Amino acid sequence: MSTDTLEAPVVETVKMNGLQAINAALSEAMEADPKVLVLGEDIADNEGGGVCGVTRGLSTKFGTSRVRSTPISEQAIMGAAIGVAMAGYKPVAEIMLMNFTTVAMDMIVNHAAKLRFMSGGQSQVPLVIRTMTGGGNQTAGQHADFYEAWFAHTAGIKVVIPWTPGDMKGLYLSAIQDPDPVIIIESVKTLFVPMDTPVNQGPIPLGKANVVVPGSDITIVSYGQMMFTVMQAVEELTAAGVSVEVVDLRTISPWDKETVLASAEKTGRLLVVHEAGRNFGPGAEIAATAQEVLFGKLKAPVGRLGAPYCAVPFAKKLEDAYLVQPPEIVAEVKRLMAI
Amino acid sequence: MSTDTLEAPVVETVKMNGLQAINAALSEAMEADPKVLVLGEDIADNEGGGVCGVTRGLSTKFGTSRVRSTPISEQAIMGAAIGVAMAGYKPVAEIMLMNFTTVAMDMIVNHAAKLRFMSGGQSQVPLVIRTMTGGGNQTAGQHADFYEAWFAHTAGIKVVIPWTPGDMKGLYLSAIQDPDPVIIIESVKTLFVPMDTPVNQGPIPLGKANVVVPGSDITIVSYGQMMFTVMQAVEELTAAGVSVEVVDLRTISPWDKETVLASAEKTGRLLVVHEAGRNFGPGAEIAATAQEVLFGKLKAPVGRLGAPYCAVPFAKKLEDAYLVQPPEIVAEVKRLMAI
Amino acid sequence: MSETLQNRASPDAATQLDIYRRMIRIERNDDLTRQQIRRGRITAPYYSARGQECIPSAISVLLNNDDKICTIYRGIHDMVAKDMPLRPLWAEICGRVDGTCKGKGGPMHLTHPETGVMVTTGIVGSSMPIANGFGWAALLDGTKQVTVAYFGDGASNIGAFHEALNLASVWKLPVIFVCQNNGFAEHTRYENGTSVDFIAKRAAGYGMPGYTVDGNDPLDVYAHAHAAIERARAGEGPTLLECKTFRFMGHVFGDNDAYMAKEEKAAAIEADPLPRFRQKLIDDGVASAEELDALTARIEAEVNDAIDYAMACEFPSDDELRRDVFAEEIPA
Amino acid sequence: MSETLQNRASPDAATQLDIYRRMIRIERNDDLTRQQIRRGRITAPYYSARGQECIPSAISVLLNNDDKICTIYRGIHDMVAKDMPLRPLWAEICGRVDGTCKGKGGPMHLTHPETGVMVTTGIVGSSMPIANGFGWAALLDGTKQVTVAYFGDGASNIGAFHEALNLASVWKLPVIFVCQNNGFAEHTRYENGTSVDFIAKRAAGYGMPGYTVDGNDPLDVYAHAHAAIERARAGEGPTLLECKTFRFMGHVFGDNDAYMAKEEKAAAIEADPLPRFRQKLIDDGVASAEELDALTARIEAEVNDAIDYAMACEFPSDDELRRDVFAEEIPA
Ligand SMILES: Cc1ncc(C[n+]2csc(CCOP(=O)(O)OP(=O)(O)O)c2C)c(N)n1
Ligand SMILES: Cc1ncc(C[n+]2csc(CCOP(=O)(O)OP(=O)(O)O)c2C)c(N)n1
Ligand SMILES: [Mg+2]
Ligand SMILES: [Mg+2]
Repeated sequence: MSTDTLEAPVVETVKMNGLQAINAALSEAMEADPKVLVLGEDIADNEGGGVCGVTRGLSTKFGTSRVRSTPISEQAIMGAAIGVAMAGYKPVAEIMLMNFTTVAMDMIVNHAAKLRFMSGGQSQVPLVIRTMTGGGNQTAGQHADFYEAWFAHTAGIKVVIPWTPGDMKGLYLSAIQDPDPVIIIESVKTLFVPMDTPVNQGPIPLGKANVVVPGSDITIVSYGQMMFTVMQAVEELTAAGVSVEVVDLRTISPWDKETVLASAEKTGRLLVVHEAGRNFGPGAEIAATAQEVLFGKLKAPVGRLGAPYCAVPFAKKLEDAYLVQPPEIVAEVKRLMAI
Repeated sequence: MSTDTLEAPVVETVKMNGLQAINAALSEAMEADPKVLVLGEDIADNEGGGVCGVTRGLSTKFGTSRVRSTPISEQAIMGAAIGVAMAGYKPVAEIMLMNFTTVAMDMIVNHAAKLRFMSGGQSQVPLVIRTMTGGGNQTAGQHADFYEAWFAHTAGIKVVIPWTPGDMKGLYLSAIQDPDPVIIIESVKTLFVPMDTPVNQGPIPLGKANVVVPGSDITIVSYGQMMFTVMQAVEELTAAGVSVEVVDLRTISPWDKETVLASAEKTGRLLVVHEAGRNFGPGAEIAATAQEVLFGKLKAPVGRLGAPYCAVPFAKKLEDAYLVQPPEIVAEVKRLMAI
Repeated sequence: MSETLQNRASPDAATQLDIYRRMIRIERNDDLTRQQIRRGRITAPYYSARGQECIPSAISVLLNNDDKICTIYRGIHDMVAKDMPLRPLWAEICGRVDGTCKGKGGPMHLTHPETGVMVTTGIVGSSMPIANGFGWAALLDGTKQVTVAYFGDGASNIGAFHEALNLASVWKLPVIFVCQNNGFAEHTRYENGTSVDFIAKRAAGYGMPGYTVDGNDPLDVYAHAHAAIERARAGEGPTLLECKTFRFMGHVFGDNDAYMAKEEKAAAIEADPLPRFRQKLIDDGVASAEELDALTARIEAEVNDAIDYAMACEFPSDDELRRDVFAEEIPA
Repeated sequence: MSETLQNRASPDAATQLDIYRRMIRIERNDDLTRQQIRRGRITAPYYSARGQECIPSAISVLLNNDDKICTIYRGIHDMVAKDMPLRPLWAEICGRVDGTCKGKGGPMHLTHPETGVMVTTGIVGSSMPIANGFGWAALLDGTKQVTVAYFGDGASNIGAFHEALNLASVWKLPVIFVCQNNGFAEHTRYENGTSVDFIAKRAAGYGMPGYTVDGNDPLDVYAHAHAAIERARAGEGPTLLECKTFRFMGHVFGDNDAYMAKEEKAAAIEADPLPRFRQKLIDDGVASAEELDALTARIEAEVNDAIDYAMACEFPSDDELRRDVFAEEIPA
């Protein structure tokens, strides 16, 4: 799967997984810009270069004053990142897992996202928050939630959820140079799945979705590791003669209305699929916007698939039932197409 | 305005403000059930009975072992409330302002909301979280946010935002006896505005919206202090000959789909108005649900009015521009009605 | 070392044997858990506490069944020491509906109120604020129940620790805060994350007693736990116990320990508290080698029975996703 | 009282006069602010620091313009002591576009990087973790800049305090943590929320020096601030200063003080540090009564000029809601 938009020329690719892609992005960014810093729990090489090895080698290469392991103190991590960012640096602060952002919400929401506005533009917080999440590994109720909807609802912080390693690299390169706070939510699966990735992938602009598969019957919008599930469903649908246009949203806030709505208007049908809970989830904003802008132009209501209203369960069988699976997507598409 | 559903008989009322109503609810609940507890910063009478006086008199009446002032430690407040609730008590824990829930999100989201599910039903957390918020007093960026969308998106916790003092009392009485966590978000304005309130207002079930004004041209759904604004707009619209049906949602999660959708189907038009941010806000879920269930049955797209994408500003002039005002509602209604 | 304990209680022979029984129960259960994982019969993240057996064992002999514990992802040893039954424990680890949490919580969220296992959290530090709530309930109920909050050395650097200890002290709650200081927080050495040489010293900042304890010496843990529990039951408030120990198996199953010095680990394993205590019991004539071997065999049989039981249990039905979200089942 | 400072630096005559100038500037500004509120010319929550003037004044004379402070809602005295210009300060309090934050932040979020006023937070405790970031930047930049984090006694019980002090110590950051202990957290007395008799004692739990200081004695504050700032500039790390003081006007403007004993308040006002220090300067021959009166008059004129300036400024245009959310303006 190429990560370029359809118009772009096909480029030479290499197999790379998310870990390698993010590591390359951080390394290139630190190489090119001495203001770039990395901090978080266990991220320096003395501490193993990160729990998954994403930051491996960085502290050895750039020194532990720029690549700092921290105590288990997420408020202190975010606070230090906010202050150092206001002082002119570009920190990439890791909150190991998305569920742990809950202990740093004050720093992220009341401060990082608001200081520019509350100071009338005097303060700048060019901060990147790295965090990871996703089901599929039986980590249960406190280690796998997708809470991007919280941050998308919070003014002043951008929300990015890359799917492919190439997008991870490209979006990190852009986020690090972005003058405002960006939270990048890494999908556990993507970190370990090698995929074709453009050689020397450069920055990919934030806020731009990617039409991964062109189609004419229905548009499916998704992002993050849920894209793997969507692609499986699309194979089956294609075989069944349904022409699906797949849009990888990539940035959740601000999201690419133009691309999504243009595609939905073209196909006349829209289905949003995400791992986050369906209730009050990201799909609601997309559906609400589509029904407004495309009122009377859609052949079916906008469909939404997301997690049921419960915590992430432990048992594999329950976790599989909790996560949206290809058959559900296939069934929903057929329902929307009345076939 | 009576807080009863239309069917209910008209009842005798007294003038009462939110402070008095909540105080009465807490007092009656503690009187009737020795398991009911209250804790929070400054809530006991030695500390003035709460910053606004909501809990005034309770510690004197029920003792400081059941009505405890706490240090400024929201994680400790929520933790103590969760533990004591699991031990069979019914704590009402105050987080002074909604923006301060950000320092207790782990306790609320990872624990209070999930412990029943993660324990397979062995643990119960019959907890009520009291918090207050709302614009209009120039408290600026860190003291006036409505974040109900975060909690509505979180499985395992109910979200209530009463408008009238009568509803405050009735919903508190139900929430305190509810076997699960409930967060009640009090609107600053309502606390101080005396309104006609049923004498001995009893419990009002959670999850039931209230049709405050019947109408036939369009349905406006709102809740909390934004209802004051909506009612002003409705006066103007009524004068202009538009028949508006006004639904006070009261419970945001789980929300009363039946009442809202029945009303929207009847009028053919739906507008959701809230003080929370419009992007990825509560209105998105309602609009997304309506366009799905009522596909093809609506005369206009579902409209949404909410705060713009920025922090709450300080200057009165900006705060007024930030908050949805009656003229905006009137204009949006006319747009949806194409008049 | 902060304070030194004055009058030290010491366990009688029977109690020492009971401590050993719990230690062996933990060790056998841990060993067989790792064996099952290696054999691919369990798929779940596993945080072994091998090496830390002494701490909850010497504490649990001082706890009644209705005393409570709040523990963490690395807490199965705390539960086993509290005599949580192994069948529902294993059924849970195996994601079966007969598990204590119906397979919904798994090893990181094991719960068993009947034996006082109230909360198991996967969030660093979060066992402490919740433990206070049980302490408050004991005061309201007028019982002499105590609650033990277990946590790690790394957890002593997070905000929840601070808020919980301060509140417990101001409210004089019957809570014992037990830090199992194994020298590492994931891959971070104690001194790289913690600004004080002994966590117990922080107790002074909360006006409560704090002791640094040899977490590998059952008698030292017993003496300090005895004092802390007595204090709590007497209504005098909380105590902070820092029990120094070591985890032999790294942070999580599969951890390659690259971040620790080989010698350090070797030395710790060399000083394994289990065989040492076993030898002491034999030397002191508390029990014979044969008796202890028989005990071990009995316990191993109990664990194997639990494993067989668990593997034979059903998986939960998908309807469970709609149950226990709220007291009232969510309609399909 | 925790530690006692060894060699105490004392301010020369000129420095004492400068401390007094800042105290008067705070007092005059506070008095006229409350006057404007009473007259209904300002509508905003106001947290007076009347009575706490000594603390930031004696500290600020030791700070360079490029040294930084992170403060709280009750922090205008800290800014005025740091010599933040009064015109933009007043324009902000009045919600005008010429305010330092264009009227968007208001009194609780005043910011003025040119004079080192980096962050003003309305969240209890949150000034501390952010201050660490400026400390880290100073280390990276290789400057000798220090950052002062101001906070209250109640804030010493929230998680952010703990995490920030621990990190600052482990990283040896040039940050001075200054607790302005006025004995109350909103309506809660110190001892009802805080488990230790002296907050400075908590410093030992972070391996940093901690001192309890007479916050109403400019010379005592100066001596301790001098030691802390020297230590920070020398790269030796952070210090915790607990400055004991009292707030004469209650928590927020309009507070009726029902929760405090009348005598207690009367006694505190009786011991008002301002007239005491004025008398000392006269007695020591540092300045004559006439000179000090002239100084007060000059400062009062400066404040009045700022008020007139502010009242004449424009209100921000509604387009400001789309500006400063991100660097790039949000399209209408
Ligand atoms: C708030 C939070 N931050 C980070 C993590 C990830 N994490 C899990 S265990 C762990 C190390 C904890 O170390 P310690 O407290 O010493 O306990 P130990 O694992 O050594 O028993 C970390 C950082 C978490 N679970 N919660
Ligand atoms: C996290 C948080 N909780 C509660 C509040 C409400 N609040 C504002 S000021 C205050 C008291 C703070 O007392 P202290 O730290 O002593 O500072 P002081 O006001 O006395 O200067 C409280 C509880 C808040 N702003 N933030
Ligand atoms: Mg550890
Ligand atoms: Mg105070």
